[in-house]
Amino acid sequence: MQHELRLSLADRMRIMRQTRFGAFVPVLLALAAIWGYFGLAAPLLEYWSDPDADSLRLIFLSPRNIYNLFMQSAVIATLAVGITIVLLLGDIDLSAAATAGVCAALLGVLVLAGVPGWLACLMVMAVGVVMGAAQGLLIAYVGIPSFVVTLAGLLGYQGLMQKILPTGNLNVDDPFIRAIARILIPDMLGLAMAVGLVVLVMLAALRRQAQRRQRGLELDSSLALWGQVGFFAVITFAAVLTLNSYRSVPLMIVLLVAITALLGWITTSTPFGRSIFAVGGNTESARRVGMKVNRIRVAAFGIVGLMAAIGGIFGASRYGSVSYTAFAGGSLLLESIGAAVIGGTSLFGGRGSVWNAILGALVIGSLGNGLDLSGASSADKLMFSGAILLLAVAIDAVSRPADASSR
Amino acid sequence: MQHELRLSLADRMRIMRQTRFGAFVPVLLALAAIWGYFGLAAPLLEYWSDPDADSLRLIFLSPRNIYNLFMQSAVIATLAVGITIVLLLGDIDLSAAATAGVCAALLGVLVLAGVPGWLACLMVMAVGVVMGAAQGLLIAYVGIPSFVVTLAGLLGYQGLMQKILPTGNLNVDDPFIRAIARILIPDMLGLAMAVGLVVLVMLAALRRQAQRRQRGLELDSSLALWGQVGFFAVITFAAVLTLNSYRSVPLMIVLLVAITALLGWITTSTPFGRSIFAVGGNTESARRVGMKVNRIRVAAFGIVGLMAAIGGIFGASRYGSVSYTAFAGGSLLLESIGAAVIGGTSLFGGRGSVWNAILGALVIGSLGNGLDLSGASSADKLMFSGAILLLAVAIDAVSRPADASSR
Amino acid sequence: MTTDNLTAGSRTPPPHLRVTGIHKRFGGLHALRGVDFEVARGEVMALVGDNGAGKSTLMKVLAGAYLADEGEFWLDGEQVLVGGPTDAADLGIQIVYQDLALCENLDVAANLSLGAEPVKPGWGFLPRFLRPIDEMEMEVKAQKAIDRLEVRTLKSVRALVGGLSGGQRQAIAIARAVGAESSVVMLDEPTAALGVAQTRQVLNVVRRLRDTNHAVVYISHNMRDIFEVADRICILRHGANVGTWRTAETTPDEIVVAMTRGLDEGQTHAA
Amino acid sequence: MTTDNLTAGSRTPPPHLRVTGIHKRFGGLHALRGVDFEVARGEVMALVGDNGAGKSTLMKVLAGAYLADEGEFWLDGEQVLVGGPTDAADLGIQIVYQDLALCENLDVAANLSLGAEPVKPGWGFLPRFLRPIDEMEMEVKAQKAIDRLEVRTLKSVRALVGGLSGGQRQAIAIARAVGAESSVVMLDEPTAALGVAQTRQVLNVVRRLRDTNHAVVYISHNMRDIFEVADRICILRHGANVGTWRTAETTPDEIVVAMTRGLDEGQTHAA
Amino acid sequence: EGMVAFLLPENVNPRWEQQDAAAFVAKMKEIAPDTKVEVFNAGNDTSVQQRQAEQALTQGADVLVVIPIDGESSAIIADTAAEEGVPTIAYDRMINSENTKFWVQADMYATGAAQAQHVVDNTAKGDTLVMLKGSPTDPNAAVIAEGQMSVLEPLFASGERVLGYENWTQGWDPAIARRSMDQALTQLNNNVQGVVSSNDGNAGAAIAAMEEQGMAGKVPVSGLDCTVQAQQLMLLGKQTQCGWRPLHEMAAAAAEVAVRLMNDQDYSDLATRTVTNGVGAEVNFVPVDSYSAVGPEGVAYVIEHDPSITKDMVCQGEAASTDFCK
Ligand SMILES: Nc1ncnc2c1ncn2[C@@H]1O[C@H](COP(=O)(O)OP(=O)(O)OP(=O)(O)O)[C@@H](O)[C@H]1O
Ligand SMILES: Nc1ncnc2c1ncn2[C@@H]1O[C@H](COP(=O)(O)OP(=O)(O)OP(=O)(O)O)[C@@H](O)[C@H]1O
Ligand SMILES: O[C@@H]1[C@@H](O)[C@H](O)OC[C@H]1O
Ligand SMILES: [Mg+2]
Ligand SMILES: [Mg+2]
Repeated sequence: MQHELRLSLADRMRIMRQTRFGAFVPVLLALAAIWGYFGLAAPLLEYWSDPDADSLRLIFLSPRNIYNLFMQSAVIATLAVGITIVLLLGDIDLSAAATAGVCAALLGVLVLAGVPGWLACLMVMAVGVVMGAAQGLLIAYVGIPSFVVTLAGLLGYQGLMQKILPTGNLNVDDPFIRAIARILIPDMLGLAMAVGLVVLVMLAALRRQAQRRQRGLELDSSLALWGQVGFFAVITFAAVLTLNSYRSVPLMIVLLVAITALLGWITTSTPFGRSIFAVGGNTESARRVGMKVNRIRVAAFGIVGLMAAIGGIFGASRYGSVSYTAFAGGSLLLESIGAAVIGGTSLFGGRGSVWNAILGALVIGSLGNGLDLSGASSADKLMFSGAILLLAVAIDAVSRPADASSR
Repeated sequence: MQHELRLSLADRMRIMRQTRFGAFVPVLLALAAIWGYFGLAAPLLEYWSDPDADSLRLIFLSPRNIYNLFMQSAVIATLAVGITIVLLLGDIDLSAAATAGVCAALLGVLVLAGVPGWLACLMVMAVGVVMGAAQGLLIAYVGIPSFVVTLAGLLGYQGLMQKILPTGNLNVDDPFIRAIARILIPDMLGLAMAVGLVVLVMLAALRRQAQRRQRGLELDSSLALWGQVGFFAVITFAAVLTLNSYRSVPLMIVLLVAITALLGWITTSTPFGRSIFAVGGNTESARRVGMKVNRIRVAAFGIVGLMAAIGGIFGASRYGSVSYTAFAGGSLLLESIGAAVIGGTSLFGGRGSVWNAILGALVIGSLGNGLDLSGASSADKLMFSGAILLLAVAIDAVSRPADASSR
Repeated sequence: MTTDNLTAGSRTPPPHLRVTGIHKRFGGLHALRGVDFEVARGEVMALVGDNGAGKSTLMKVLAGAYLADEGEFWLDGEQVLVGGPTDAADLGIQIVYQDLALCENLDVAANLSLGAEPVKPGWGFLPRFLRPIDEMEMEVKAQKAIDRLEVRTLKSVRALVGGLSGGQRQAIAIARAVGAESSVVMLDEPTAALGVAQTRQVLNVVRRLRDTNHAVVYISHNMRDIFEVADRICILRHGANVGTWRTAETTPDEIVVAMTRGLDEGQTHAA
Repeated sequence: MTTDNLTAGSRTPPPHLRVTGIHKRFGGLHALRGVDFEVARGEVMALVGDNGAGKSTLMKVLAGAYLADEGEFWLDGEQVLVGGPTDAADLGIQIVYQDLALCENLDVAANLSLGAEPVKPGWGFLPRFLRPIDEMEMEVKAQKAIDRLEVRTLKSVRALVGGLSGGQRQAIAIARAVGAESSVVMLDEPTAALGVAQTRQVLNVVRRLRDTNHAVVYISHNMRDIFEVADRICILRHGANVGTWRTAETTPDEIVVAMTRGLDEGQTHAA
Repeated sequence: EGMVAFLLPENVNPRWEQQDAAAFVAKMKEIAPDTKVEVFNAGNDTSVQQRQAEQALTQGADVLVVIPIDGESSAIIADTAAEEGVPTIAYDRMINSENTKFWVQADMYATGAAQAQHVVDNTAKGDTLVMLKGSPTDPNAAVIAEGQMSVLEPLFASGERVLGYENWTQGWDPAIARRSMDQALTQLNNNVQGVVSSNDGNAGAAIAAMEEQGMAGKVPVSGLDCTVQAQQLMLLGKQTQCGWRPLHEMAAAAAEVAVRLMNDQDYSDLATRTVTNGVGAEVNFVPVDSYSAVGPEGVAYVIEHDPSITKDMVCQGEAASTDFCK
């Protein structure tokens, strides 16, 4: 202790982490580590160790694979965004994947019965909200812990999905639904949207800064301000250009980003969102200042239900089918909660962000994607994914200056 | 509010709940509800609705089925007891089931290679401790959230299990290992043990009361005291007599109860156990009074690892084989965490008990057992289990006088 | 319990908020045993009592944070129901809790507006809870409130409350309660963690509230502060009333004795 | 900062615990900027300062709860390392934290023995942390400690701390710190939530500690209490020393002025 | 040059990794040594299998050989591959897509019938049977069950045999089968004279349950795949039958077709028949034989005909002390 150690660096890290952007750092580091490994380290290693290899093949970072990765992670991300909302409250939802399954199955059955695709989508979104909110009611008003209610929900909805799909699976070839995953935004339109977005964000930042100055409020350091805008611009353009250079930006990704932006705005910038953080931070305080804690909880579970339904629609569209194992019975549940938590959202409530859930989903998605590009056996793949995940998240933990406990 | 409502009853409930015994109430209520449903309500319904039924068959409550139920729930219970320890800290362990799988697989391979059964058991128990503690080290010293570490552990250990068992399953016919599930305690010995235990508990209670009187300490109301002893006696004799009337008490159940008793004693009556509760209640306070929070965390994860190994041994013994799905790949993970939480242990730490985990495991075990006795389709079974679980836990929540929020 | 006594006497202004026969039990513990309490507009009523006497419990009942097991509420002579914090807030009751009730994961400005965030104009088509929060308005308000309490060490209203000192937190809790629209303001040991200058500011705020015709309840263990601001002093002991005194007609010593030993004849005293 | 000044002068007893040049930063916030502090055995050193001055942070550094970014520790003239709460406890440093640091899920007796549970004799073959706790011994100790502080409303030492009143909790935190073996006892605003009688008891305890040759650090905003028990008064302002005064040679007004405005010439004052 | 991807459905049944994939890789090495073969295992998750197919295509696979988890959700794999001009072979389980080029499988209906017949032959009039069926999402499981019922239905109807208990086994998970068997025994009070189990995993679970009741070895139990574990149980007399297919022939057929497809060669000489799949597409089909192995003779037959299984592998543990192994 009594030394001048790790001062400037640690401090700079700390200050950086306190900006909005700072919350992205850990999961971005993890993602960078994983992409670095699969994109560069692994191919280089293979190239060096295998004398037969004629050329270095950087498949992982190829636009085509990035496109695949985005599409493969989309369902997880959709669910993770929803789950983040209840995690912020300090609750958990084990039933989101099963809800998605029920909604997808219902969607399949509806379009098979001749209901137009768009109507079927709206209907299952309503069903998703009801399924989520029903659990929220039990949690909020009856007072059963969310873990237990949603565990029961998981069982019940798994059964419901099997009931709707007695054979466990169903092809979905409704053109409207398939279009969600298939339609591509024309290259130029995609770019124009990106430019528009970046300009908008820039203007908003400038206007904000001007207003703050005018009202005599503390100003953000211009480094932080422009750093954030620049970061946003880089990410946006990199994503659009990469996707364009394979095919184009898929509609599904645009939808996912738009929905997340909306939820991100609601959680950080509205009284409702503020109340979610307040309840997660200190339920009793929130109650005492007159927040309707129960209603907020029900609404949050309604939102997870909605996001699960959207995840179900996305899944049905992408898989071209609905199957029990892809939703209710598989690994989607743990992966989507894992994505939210890897994104940095606390299981104890009050801390996290929906954007991070998307990054967390990319972390999880990259593991499977990257390992499936390697020729390892399934046992090795599992072991690797554990190890890589651990290393990736440890990088942040180790780089963080150790101090008073945190969990 | 301003009324004389629910006074005496609510108060009496509250006071009862404040005794040690009180913590059992919710999960006992849930268990009673489920047993009542499967044992009486369901058969009666069937009897009345089916004119062909010649006699009322109370299969669920038959000694034989209770015996099955105990054996079926034993592995879940073993894991749940371990998981309770980390939940008390406010951590979670997603890898316990996979750890059990690795240990079971290793056990199978070791005995096949000629290692004597008892030695193989000791070896895998050591391995389990190491596997758990390794995760604990990362959580405590590197500071990665337990959810993420154990998610990575889950993946890694799943892979490891596949590595050890390339064929996915293996027969275990070592007589020592099979004996754990097969040996029965002779009826008379079982009864004698029960009598001994009850007398011991009674004497301990009397002695304690006498000492407290002598030192001028506040006395437990004799109603509470004798209530607890009586309750213990009833449970013990009911269990032993039921098991005896089918076969006898199986060694595995005795082992499980003994291990749980040991862990129960450690968590409630030693400085180490106290520190687990303190860390779970307020980590920072625990750290400030000089508790070695990191070491405690590592030890707790070591204990889960040990319990997982024991669960693996029990499983191998009972199934007579080791298979990937019975452990790492199946529903054991959620069921064992669910058992701990249904038992009333808080995911937020600081509140819970290992005994309740056993009751929670019985709740979970009863669902599958009871529904498999019915002829329902698997979809119906899943939906029923969700509904029954919910109803069973809701009974307590509804009967509890509503007051300041709790989660 | 002589309810009539309490309101009798021409010297006493008519009570604005009055409760009678409040009982509150926690499991086996009977924390309030039929307490009567009242406060008038334009007066500061001090509530004193030993540790564990039931002061905070009574305040929480008045603020709707606890539901009383028995008892009645009157506001300006009319019986009202208080079923939760929102009901109390609607009746114009604001409170500084002894445990502050702040959200450590939110910043100072957010805590100050908690539950009453200002929203930007022009989004009327949305329900209020989905309109954009006017963050700048919030910060301006917060800065003003903090300045008024002279907490000069608090550099930014965007600091998380989790990292604040004990006094800084208390100042925020006070600023939140006194900043809101209200007719009754209750302060539960508001200056316990405050410095000398800040304490003086809080006493000024209390006086200002009285002068603007608020009903103020002030809980403290500090006799000097109480005798400086209070008009009447109500003593609780073991969850029951000991009595109420006019400050002008008693002395700190008398109060301390009544607080710790009760009245000799076991009769309540009313002012 | 003139470290030499602080220890100079023959009137000052040799310091038992002394720290120099303590710096502590929280992110961008520089909470302690090279603070020097000392306390001798058999004296009560008051630590005062405005809200957010850095008093609690300094105490936490002394108790090992925070690691200083820079600075040195001396105990009886020998340099020591304090790397955590255990190190401080081993050096005989005990503390009552301003935020109390109690475990709400445990009962009063458990909190009082937290981290130092008495174990039953005769289990020597087990490591200490696995021997059975002597619950009765614990309760007896707790009852005595509570009685000494005159918290008469606390009915049972088996009540969970989560349900206690503010003053009852504070009493438990104090009882825990003064009950342990120690040479230095630091109390961070120990009487903030306490009633009149309990405050008097705490001041008695502080005097008793001084008389038994402990080094006592006492933080408070209450000038009366400070002038009643302190031998010297150390003032912090904005995370830096203003100076140290002998109580006998100063007045509350002088201290309050120095606390809020600092010294005019920017020079530290040493007693 | 070139690459072929072999996509397995799960790791519950040891045959996929141990026998099918191993034989396929070996055969490919023999007939197309330059071709890279990548093996994936989806762990019973259809979305994972889709991802694995995509990753194989990204790596430049020229042919996909897929054992789907179910017939429907695998359609998109064949369709996506076809969009890239890559043909898909359905292995063991049918893919219900127009783009399925080829299917190889034995007659599972007959296999199911043989299982049932074995149990019927070893039970008497009025005996009670338990049916442990396969995964409800596996098209084979339904066909097997139909085959079983073709034998059993008339007997159940006439009362010659009694259906005491039946259950499906999600994902072919033996843990689920175990609980089914426990409950069957409880409900029937051990009055069980035969177990018609759809594969070896279920058979093993049923035997473990019956061991606890001291019934193992006294009741005929059918199975499928003849895994090493099952053959050991057969030597011990606890399992009595297993349906065996020449998995190496299936793998070889798939490998040969894959190589032809990769080189755009005609393969009509290899696939002599066609079948119609669930979406009405005509799929070239190679049926392989099947054999109903009974008792130690059955084990001997399998060891002789299955190149991936040796006597040493079977004669381990308890089984080592049986007459067959001595
Ligand atoms: N939530 C609760 N659960 C159980 N007991 C409680 C609870 N809240 C308060 N009590 C008990 O009720 C009694 C009154 O507590 P209260 O907090 O009202 O005291 P107080 O007068 O505010 O004391 P202080 O001056 O110490 O703040 C105390 O004995 C306390 O232990
Ligand atoms: N954990 C922390 N994170 C960030 N800032 C902190 C933290 N702890 C203290 N601070 C800041 O350090 C400064 C000193 O705080 P400290 O608690 O030491 O003040 P204090 O002198 O004890 O004040 P009070 O009289 O109000 O208790 C304050 O500005 C506070 O906001
Ligand atoms: O061989 C069997 C296979 O045909 C079926 O599809 O899945 C289960 C296996 O046992
Ligand atoms: Mg109080
Ligand atoms: Mg302080």
